[in-house]
Amino acid sequence: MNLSVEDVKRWMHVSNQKIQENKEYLSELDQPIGDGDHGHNLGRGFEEVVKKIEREDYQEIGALMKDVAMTLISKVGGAAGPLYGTAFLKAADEWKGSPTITEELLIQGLEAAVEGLRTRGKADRGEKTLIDVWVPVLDYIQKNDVQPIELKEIAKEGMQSTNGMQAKKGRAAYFREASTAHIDPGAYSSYLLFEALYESVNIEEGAHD
Amino acid sequence: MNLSVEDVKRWMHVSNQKIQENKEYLSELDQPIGDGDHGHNLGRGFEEVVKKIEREDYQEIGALMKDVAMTLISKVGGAAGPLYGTAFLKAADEWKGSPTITEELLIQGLEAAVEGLRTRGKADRGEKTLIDVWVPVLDYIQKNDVQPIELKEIAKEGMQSTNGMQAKKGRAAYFREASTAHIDPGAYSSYLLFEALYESVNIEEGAHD
Amino acid sequence: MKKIVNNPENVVDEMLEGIEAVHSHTLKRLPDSNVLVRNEAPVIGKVGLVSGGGSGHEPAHAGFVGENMLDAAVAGEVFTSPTPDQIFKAIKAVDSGNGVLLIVKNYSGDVMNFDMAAEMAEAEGIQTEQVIVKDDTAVAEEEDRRGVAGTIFVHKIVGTAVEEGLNLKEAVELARHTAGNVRSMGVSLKPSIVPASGKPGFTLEADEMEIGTGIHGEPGMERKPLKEANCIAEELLETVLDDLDVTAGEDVAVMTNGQGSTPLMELYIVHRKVAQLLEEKNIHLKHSMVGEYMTSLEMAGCSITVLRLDQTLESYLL
Amino acid sequence: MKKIVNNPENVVDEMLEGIEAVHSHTLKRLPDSNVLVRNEAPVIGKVGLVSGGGSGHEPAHAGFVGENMLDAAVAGEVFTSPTPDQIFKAIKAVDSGNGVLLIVKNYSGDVMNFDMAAEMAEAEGIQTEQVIVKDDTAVAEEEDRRGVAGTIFVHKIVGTAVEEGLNLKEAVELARHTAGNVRSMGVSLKPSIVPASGKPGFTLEADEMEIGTGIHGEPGMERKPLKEANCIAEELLETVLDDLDVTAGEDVAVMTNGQGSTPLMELYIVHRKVAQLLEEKNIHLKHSMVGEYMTSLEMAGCSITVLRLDQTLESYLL
Ligand SMILES: Nc1ncnc2c1ncn2[C@@H]1O[C@H](COP(=O)(O)OP(=O)(O)O)[C@@H](O)[C@H]1O
Ligand SMILES: Nc1ncnc2c1ncn2[C@@H]1O[C@H](COP(=O)(O)OP(=O)(O)O)[C@@H](O)[C@H]1O
Ligand SMILES: [Mg+2]
Ligand SMILES: [Mg+2]
Ligand SMILES: [Mg+2]
Ligand SMILES: [Mg+2]
Repeated sequence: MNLSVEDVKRWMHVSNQKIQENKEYLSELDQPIGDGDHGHNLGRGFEEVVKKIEREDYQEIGALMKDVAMTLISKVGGAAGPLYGTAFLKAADEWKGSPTITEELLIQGLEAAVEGLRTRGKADRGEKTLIDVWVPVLDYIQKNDVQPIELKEIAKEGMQSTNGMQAKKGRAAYFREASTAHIDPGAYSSYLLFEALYESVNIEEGAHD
Repeated sequence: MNLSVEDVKRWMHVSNQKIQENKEYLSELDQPIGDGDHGHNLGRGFEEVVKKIEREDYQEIGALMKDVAMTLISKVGGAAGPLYGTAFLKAADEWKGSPTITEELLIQGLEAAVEGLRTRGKADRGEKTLIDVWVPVLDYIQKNDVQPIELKEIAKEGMQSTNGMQAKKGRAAYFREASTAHIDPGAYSSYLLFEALYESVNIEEGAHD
Repeated sequence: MKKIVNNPENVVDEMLEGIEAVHSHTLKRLPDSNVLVRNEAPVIGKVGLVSGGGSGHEPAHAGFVGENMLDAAVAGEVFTSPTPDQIFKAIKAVDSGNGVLLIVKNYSGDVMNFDMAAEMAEAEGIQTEQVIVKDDTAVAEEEDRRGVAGTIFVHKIVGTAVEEGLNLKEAVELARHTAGNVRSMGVSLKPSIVPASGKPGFTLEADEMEIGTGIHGEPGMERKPLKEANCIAEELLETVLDDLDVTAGEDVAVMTNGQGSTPLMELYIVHRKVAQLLEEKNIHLKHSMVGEYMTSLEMAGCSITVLRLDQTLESYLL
Repeated sequence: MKKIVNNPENVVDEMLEGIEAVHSHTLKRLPDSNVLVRNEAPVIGKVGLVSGGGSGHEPAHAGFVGENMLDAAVAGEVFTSPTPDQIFKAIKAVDSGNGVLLIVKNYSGDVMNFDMAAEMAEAEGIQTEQVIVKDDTAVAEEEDRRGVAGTIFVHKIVGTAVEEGLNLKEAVELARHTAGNVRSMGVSLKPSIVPASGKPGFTLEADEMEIGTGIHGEPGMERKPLKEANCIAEELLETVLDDLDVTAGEDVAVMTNGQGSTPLMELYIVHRKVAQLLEEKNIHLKHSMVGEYMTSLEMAGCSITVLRLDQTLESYLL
């Protein structure tokens, strides 16, 4: 699975589409265990992301990803802004100068992203955050020959696993035990991003048939 | 109809009783065309009036009435406090030194009271205030040999006449046309005072039977 | 009724105790009274300044006791004028022999109680004068207009002026001049509840507002669908400017006042539009005040007060 | 939703325009930003002081920009942390080469966004330090405690101190020392509604209150029947004093803060009891603040903040 500049652009477009479609749902997930704005925060951010990357002409992935990251950082705010911003920024560093993301680069990029998430959020697995999606996905690509559909399934399982965890980080932690029986909104939006990745390579592969 | 110190004390007691019994009703009358506090304002005042006059030993009506007036002035507040306070204070002036209120003194006292009300409130008949009770009562005693029951009836008619007038003075005036189809609370409380006067002389007369 | 109170009958007394505890550097409560007096009172050589009214309008009036403002504030029961004996105590406490000016909001109750207090003062040889503030443009008849947020401008301007040495006669003139050049207009979205009664003074549908409500919830001019902030700002401002007959080139001060539960955010959004409209009209906004000055417990809404400035008023205000 | 707004998406922008219009003598808005900066900034030789957070807490934080307070305040969307680029703009605008101290309320979003801004500043060679305020006693775990009204004491004390010449290292120490000695606890009676969503953050029955709610309506410690003011004052105060371990003979400053729609009357009634309780405990109440300092739009309720005073803190506060 190699990703070209075009593939990554498509990934971001599909991500935006999914975030917009699920905007209300993401905010609803954030209502009982947060402040009900996660979908709107990300919606605002990804709308700007696609505007931004459409205006520019990219020769390599690093510059593209950096624009994505900086846009999210300046438009999302709250907790999700710096988290997704940091993840994409760290990946962008790894992908600087590369016109293609090879599987090796994908691993390096995701490692850096997860490392960034951990440092920024100081959260670990099992604390009911988006980390519970990113870490299993990273595990999977580190240890396997990546199948996009499997990657998406792993992300989905990670998202579902947050239902049943008591939150330890972010606003949801204030809800203590009451936070347990809910899906974490950040985990859900992360799942959407990986689902978008799967779909955008799949469309691509379909196009080649 | 002559009134002794004891008669006037009884008048104040019966007045207090009536005000307390009608406290909620008076405030309800004040709700749609005022601020819903008339009964509570007067209730607070007359409660203190009876306490005050029970503590003192009066040789003449003037001192008694002055205490009534000063208590109302300092306890009622709002519009009703200075109005009733002024009325009783002016009457007290006329009754100073008299151990009995003769019919002549009653006329003089009421004239002074009404004069006081007019000066204080700058209201005239037909403006939907307590003036619409006091003025017909004064008219009646000026022109007739006073029958307590007639006096009470005149007061009642005056009170009822306010239903249908548009208020021109006090808070009720802000309600403009909407004030018309209501009884004025101040007129109602004034009616109660004259009803109390009738009842207190009647009890007295009954006692003599 | 959802309020943080103890016995509703004691709210005024307990509030005054609280105010005294917090502001003891500035004021004291006269014993057995609802009167808060500036610590330095009576200030020798100075005209005394007394205002007051029903409680529930905080920070008015106790919050305006101090240097360059009032010498004393008299608090009545909630939304009920204070009684003459209380006002008289205030007058006695602030008179240094130079007379006392009473600043009264035009409500029958207030006017009559202050009148009686003035008579009591006269009987004891204290000279008083009164200025009745009638700034509420919502009432058509000028004589019947209520005194609302504009009263604060009178406190401030005359407060500064008497501190600088104006005598009683000059102070009255200045107070009347200020009152004559100030107009207000409010809009309410939600009523307030008097603690003792537990009932709202009026009711509004979820999508209604009332233009011109008084500070105790007296009816206004018109009840209509809630509009957006810019429309509200424009309607209130136009009415006031019109009534005051302010024209291009003139100078004004504007207070955008919250009625009690309106977030500061909304007040600033309203004031933004006020400033824009004035600029368009070439009326010079020399001084802005945004916040809660004259409230009605937890009523939601705001009022706009315009004071037309001349050199005198400006010099005492700024 | 009953609010005086225009398009709910523009509330922050329009509010900032309003604030700038009113307070242009004190501050200016940086172009294309949500940053309000003191007019004199960068003040030569002085450590810069920046705070900020979601909007809807007015007067926090823009209302605290000025001499002896903040050099800049950064406003996020309603109840949403501002973004790093905005915070970074504020840092650049106030740095005079002496470094910048960031005062941050302990919410994940705020902490992370300020962190990123600090990294951006570092990349451009501007020295920054951060103090994270965690004064909300309602949260058990100390590390997770939210930053609430106690933040204002940090603004004030450090603001005065840096004006008097403290360097960045000393300022951080003083800020941490202040934050370490301040604790708050709130109670809410009615929720607030974020303009964009139009929905209340939580709901309460007509006779319920929630002890320990956060300033965005995050859940508190306990939901129970509404009590009278004295009980509420006692419960909040005891919790805070206990947590801070204040003992007889010590000096404190107390802020009784309104959450947005609570009448000043109620705040004074609460503060009265606070003052009485402290006196009974022989804890010296050196300084009282009663009013709206850190609000949550039109939330009803109040919070009590206690700052333990030593000579240093007292000297900068009073
Ligand atoms: N410290 C943290 N580490 C990792 N993820 C976090 C952390 N704090 C919050 N999150 C994630 O952020 C999501 C909430 O994002 P959002 O609602 O946009 O921000 P906010 O909580 O500021 O409103 C949570 O669902 C969670 O997945
Ligand atoms: N100017 C006035 N002249 C005569 N009576 C008046 C005047 N203003 C008010 N009143 C009387 O006072 C009554 C209201 O009294 P009350 O409710 O106790 O005072 P407030 O209006 O201050 O709440 C009215 O019903 C009316 O009869
Ligand atoms: Mg959220
Ligand atoms: Mg009344
Ligand atoms: Mg009344
Ligand atoms: Mg948020």
